[in-house]
Amino acid sequence: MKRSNLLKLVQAAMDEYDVYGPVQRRTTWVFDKIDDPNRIDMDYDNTMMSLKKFFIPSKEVMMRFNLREMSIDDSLPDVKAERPQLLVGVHACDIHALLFLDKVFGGKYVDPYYVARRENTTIIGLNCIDPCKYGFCKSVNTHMVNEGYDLYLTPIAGDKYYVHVGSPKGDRLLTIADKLLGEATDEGHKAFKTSMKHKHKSLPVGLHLDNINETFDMAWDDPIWVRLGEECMNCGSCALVCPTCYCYDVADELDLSLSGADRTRKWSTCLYHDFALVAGPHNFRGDPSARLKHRFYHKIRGALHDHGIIACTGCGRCIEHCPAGISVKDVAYELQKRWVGAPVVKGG
Amino acid sequence: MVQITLTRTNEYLPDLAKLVKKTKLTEMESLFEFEFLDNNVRKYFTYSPGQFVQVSIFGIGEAPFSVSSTPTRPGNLELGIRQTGDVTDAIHNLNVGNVVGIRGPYGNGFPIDKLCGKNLLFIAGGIGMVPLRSVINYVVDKRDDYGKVTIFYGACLPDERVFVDELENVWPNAADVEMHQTVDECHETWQGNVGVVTCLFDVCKVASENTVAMICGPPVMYKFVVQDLMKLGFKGDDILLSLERKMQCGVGKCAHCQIGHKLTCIDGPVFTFSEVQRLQEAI
Amino acid sequence: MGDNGKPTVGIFGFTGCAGCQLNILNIEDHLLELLELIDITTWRMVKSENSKGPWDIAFVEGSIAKQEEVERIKTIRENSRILVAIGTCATHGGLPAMRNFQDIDEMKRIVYGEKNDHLDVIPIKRVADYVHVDHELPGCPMDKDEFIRTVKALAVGKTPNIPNYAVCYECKIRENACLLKENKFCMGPVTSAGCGAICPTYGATCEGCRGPVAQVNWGAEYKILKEMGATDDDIKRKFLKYCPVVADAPEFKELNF
Amino acid sequence: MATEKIEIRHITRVEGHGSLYVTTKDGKLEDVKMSVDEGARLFEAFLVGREYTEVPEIACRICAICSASHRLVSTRAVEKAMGIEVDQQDTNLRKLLVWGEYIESHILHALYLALPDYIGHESVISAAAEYPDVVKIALELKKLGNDMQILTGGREVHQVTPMVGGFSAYPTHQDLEHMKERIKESRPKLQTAIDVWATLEEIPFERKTDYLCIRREDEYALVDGDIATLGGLRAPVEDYKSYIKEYVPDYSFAKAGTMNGCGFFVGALARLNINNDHLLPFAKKTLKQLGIKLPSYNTFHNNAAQLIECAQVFEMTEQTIDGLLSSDLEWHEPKVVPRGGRGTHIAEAPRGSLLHSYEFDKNGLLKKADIIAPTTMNYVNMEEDVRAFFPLIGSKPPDEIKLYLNRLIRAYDPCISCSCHVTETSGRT
Ligand SMILES: Cc1cc2nc3c(=O)[nH]c(=O)nc-3n(C[C@H](O)[C@H](O)[C@H](O)COP(=O)(O)OP(=O)(O)OC[C@H]3O[C@@H](n4cnc5c(N)ncnc54)[C@H](O)[C@@H]3O)c2cc1C
Ligand code: SF4
Ligand code: SF4
Ligand code: SF4
Repeated sequence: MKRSNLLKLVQAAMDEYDVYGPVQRRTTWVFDKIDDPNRIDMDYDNTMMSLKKFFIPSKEVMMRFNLREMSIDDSLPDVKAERPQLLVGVHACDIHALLFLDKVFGGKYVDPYYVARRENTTIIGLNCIDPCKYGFCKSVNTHMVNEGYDLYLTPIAGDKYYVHVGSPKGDRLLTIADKLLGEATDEGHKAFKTSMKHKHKSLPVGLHLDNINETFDMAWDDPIWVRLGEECMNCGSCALVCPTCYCYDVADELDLSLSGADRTRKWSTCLYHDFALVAGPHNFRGDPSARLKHRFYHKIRGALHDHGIIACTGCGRCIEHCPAGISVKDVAYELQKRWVGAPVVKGG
Repeated sequence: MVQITLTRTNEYLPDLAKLVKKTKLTEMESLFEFEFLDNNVRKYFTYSPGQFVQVSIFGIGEAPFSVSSTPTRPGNLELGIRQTGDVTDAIHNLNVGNVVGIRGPYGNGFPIDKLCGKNLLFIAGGIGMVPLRSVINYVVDKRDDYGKVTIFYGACLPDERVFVDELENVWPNAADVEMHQTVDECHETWQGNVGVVTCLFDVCKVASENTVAMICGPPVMYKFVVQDLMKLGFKGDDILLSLERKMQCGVGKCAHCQIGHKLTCIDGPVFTFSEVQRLQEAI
Repeated sequence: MGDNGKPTVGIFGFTGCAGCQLNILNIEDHLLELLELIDITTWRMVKSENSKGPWDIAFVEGSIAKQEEVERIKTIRENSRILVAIGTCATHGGLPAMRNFQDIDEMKRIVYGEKNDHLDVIPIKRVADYVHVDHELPGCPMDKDEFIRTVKALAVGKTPNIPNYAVCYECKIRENACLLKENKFCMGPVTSAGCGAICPTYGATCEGCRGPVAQVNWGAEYKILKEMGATDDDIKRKFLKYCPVVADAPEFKELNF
Repeated sequence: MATEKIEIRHITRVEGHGSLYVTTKDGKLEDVKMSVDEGARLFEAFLVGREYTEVPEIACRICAICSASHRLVSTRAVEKAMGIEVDQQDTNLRKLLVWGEYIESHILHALYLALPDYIGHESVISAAAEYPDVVKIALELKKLGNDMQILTGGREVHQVTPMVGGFSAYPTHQDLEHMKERIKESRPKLQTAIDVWATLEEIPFERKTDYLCIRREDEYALVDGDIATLGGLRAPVEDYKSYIKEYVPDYSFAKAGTMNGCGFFVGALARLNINNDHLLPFAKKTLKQLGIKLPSYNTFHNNAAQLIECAQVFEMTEQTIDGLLSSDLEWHEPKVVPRGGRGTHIAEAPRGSLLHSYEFDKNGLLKKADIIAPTTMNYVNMEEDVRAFFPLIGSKPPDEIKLYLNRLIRAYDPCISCSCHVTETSGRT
């Protein structure tokens, strides 16, 4: 498919979907609502906020209480009735993040709001054939995707995309695209292989995952946590921009008439003072550096235990947006070096 | 135990329940008895000892509370609640007939079936008795299924003890139950033991053989109790701890109750000491 | 409670710019609803007939900057069930407390000449330095939504939910490009949120008007600003700007300017 | 009859804390003292040593009600000292900001604070029950003014976007168009408020005094111009010291301004008296409807003048937005480099002329500040007015005397928080 045709596809899809895509904002990019396809910047490096905002909004009303009648009005039907959303230009790492969130919000108890939004969303993925500034996807095996997209675009020579179809939703989208997309030619197949070769050569590798759990088991008392504790301000930026951090707070907010109330949830982060604070008061993680450490342990050791994969997709957002310049990649690398020997660094 | 669970489309939506009875336990704690409004819920709502429910006061918030009644006595849900913050204040201000929201039960609870045939040692501190009361009464009701029962209970002051009637009159008189109490501070009306709960190990010799210990109390208590139990020869798997953490969702999503890689609400609140031993920051 | 069953409220101005009181008036959309909820019995800026208390809730704006105000705040405290300090002047002393670092007598002389005995001027302090304060709504000016939420919470006996995490939370959620990355001296990471990160959202650096966040780590922010080329003087000015009282905090003293 | 004292401790429904003490002997006026009881904050003392970029941000905290004006005047004074030019687009945005403040502040004063007296209420709160419609309109108009300040300044009180050299963020074309629509739609509401005012009973009181404001020959000057008086003075703002003198009364925290040894009036009525030749049609019509003959020497007309100015600002806003819609409104970093120097600016805050004058060292740190707020300028005039007004009401019962004196002071729309701490200092001590 020609690049210019993608814009036409987006234009056509706008009748049916709320379309979101990467657009530039000052020194960063954001996934923003698209009313003019020309605003989409498919060459973006990385967005500041990940896609989680489309599935667990930073603040959402879960239900409303009527205090006069003592009744509950669930917001789930409203969520289900939202216009379908189409996300354009989603990098592989972010698709992996969604696959991880699927595990968290599924399981024994399903989070119906998340699932409803997930079902209501169509994703056009975008294969990165050149590395972004802070990412390290290849180190954590998230540079390739087998599932989680509806269409997947690989940029190939001649300002074109090589398109994979990943689901019936993707097929459905193609009916809108109709004449915008041709059957891949031999030349196209060849160009695809060239792009992929280029990709594998250009993406660097800096960690190895095989021993990451042992490393973290051993590193609990490592002096690095004291050092990071001094640098980290517990501002939470890392967790907020992280595509797999999902902690939230729940609170009831009364109407001014005091006759009704919303139960809302909003993002929180385990870095905040009150996160593990209970009535009493007793704080289970009262020490700021303990909270920073917890974030690392939960994401790496904990997620591996619970879901078999680490909760880091190598997107590099927390590295880019940490005001103190703390890098999860460097921390993991340093610990590996100290506890199990230096990982072999391959590639570009 | 077979549980018929109610199917819900939205796990977060509470069921309505009304307060039917309120009994003062101490200055700070009361026992609240709730009855679900919906017939179906009333019929199918079951739980096992050690599980908890999430109680909503609409407009104020939601908080987790262990169930204090026992499923062996079908009827209403009893919760023993200490007044310490917004939700608990509001619960204490409820009048009989007022409606709240309740969802659950959540958490693993005590592995009550696996404990059949064992001797049981209960160690509770303060309102840690709330979840243990559920197990104790369960065992008392199914007395033949379990071995010897020993109960250690510690509170700061005599009048800070909860369920005094059961402590003084019911459990000591049940078959093959040994009951010991202590208070932290000496008090003129108190003739019994004085000292923290671990001092009861000197008063009553417990054998670790074929015995499982169940512990619930304030955060500081666990470490010392476990040390003493280990000295007595208890194995990690035979020590069960009911832990408390901050909770918002109760169903493993909000991540507040995370201890290392475990979620208190799903993997717990009851853990064996073996599990906890390998978990940093747990006790 | 007043005769009508509504909580009685007094709104008081001490030394300040009246911005927090004005922000109550600025709640145009909900002012009438708010008046349904509470009974404002004292508010000199808006009313001519003012009660002498008691009040269920007293909202106090401004810092304590003269001896006469010390007595007045004590009287208000004695006559109020709940006392809420509104705005940074009341919660942290505010900008004008910067003058505490200078010699007041000398300053009075320069400003008003030798004949300055009639001037009642004492070091500027926050309300909590003199009386017990139940809740604090910081911000220069106080955030009006936070005020509404507080009134609602207090009306039902709930604890007002005042954030004690960093401004970066709100800044990130609004998806602003980080100003520190543009080499601008933003105080977001060490400042309490609650303002909706309004300054960074409009491209202006956070100046720390809501006061330090819980367990503030100034050392780390110091290092960041230093690396960006700020001098010790720049940083000190910045850290002490809206909340000069923090100069007394041990975390601040550790910085050893 | 012996000596009697009338004390109005705490003039209500004004910003800040002030009191009025009147002494009479045998029913005759002996002495009048206005005292400002606000705690002194000594802004200029701690402004010294601050960076030029943050001076306007700190200075606007002198007063919340006129924060936009303080911000603008302070910024312009800094820019003049640094030799920074600001383009037409940014100048226009600043105008919108200040005009938003005009609408908000005038409505607040005329309808929330002054009107209750005319309709027999102690406050707008108590009036709300009897006149819900008027109060609703007042709320909506005030919100309009606030939203205009938010549009350009980011916040209604203590704006965040204005920077030395420009802005840190710009509104979009859409937002501006939307604002223009709202102004248009709000005209009938303002008209209703004016209609209500036209029915009120006037207080007859006249006293000849001089009036001061800024003036330009091309428009109704509010943000930039020369010093002008009704008496015919024209002078560049830099020369203010030759005309405006200040002294500190020994019973007050504030300084008091005089011109030629007498009090003078600043505020809406002064501007109307001096600049009425630039009124646009809506304001002209309003002036006629309210039946005010210019020049007017009746202080109580100041409230009516505020409503006339609202009408004027409505129309000026529409014109200015039209101008802005053709500029790009792209964000650009203000280009500023510090240098030493002096800068003085005077603009019209809603309640009168406001002056900031600074001197900076070569690193752009403030060396010296002089700030004169409107209420400082009006101070002496207020006391003189009380003297002249008292004989007209002296025979009334004490409560009524107090009420009338309160109303007279209130007519000035005094901003007492501004008036004090606004003093001159030099050098760090
Ligand atoms: C599994 C479990 C069982 C519990 N059983 C009981 C019981 O049987 N009886 C009893 O009195 N208390 C029990 N607690 C503690 C009880 O949940 C807290 O006392 C209660 O949450 C305090 O809420 P609050 O709104 O009154 O306090 P606030 O301090 O106002 O708390 C606000 C919110 O923070 C969270 N929170 C605060 N403290 C705790 C805490 N200790 N644990 C979990 N979340 C907290 C809640 O979400 C609460 O709504 C239990 C806690 C857990 C985790
Ligand atoms: S972004 Fe950096 S400073 Fe902020 S909490 Fe995360 S690691 Fe700490
Ligand atoms: S701009 Fe300031 S508040 Fe926003 S993320 Fe950066 S440091 Fe934090
Ligand atoms: S961003 Fe900072 S300076 Fe601005 S309002 Fe918020 S706390 Fe105050």
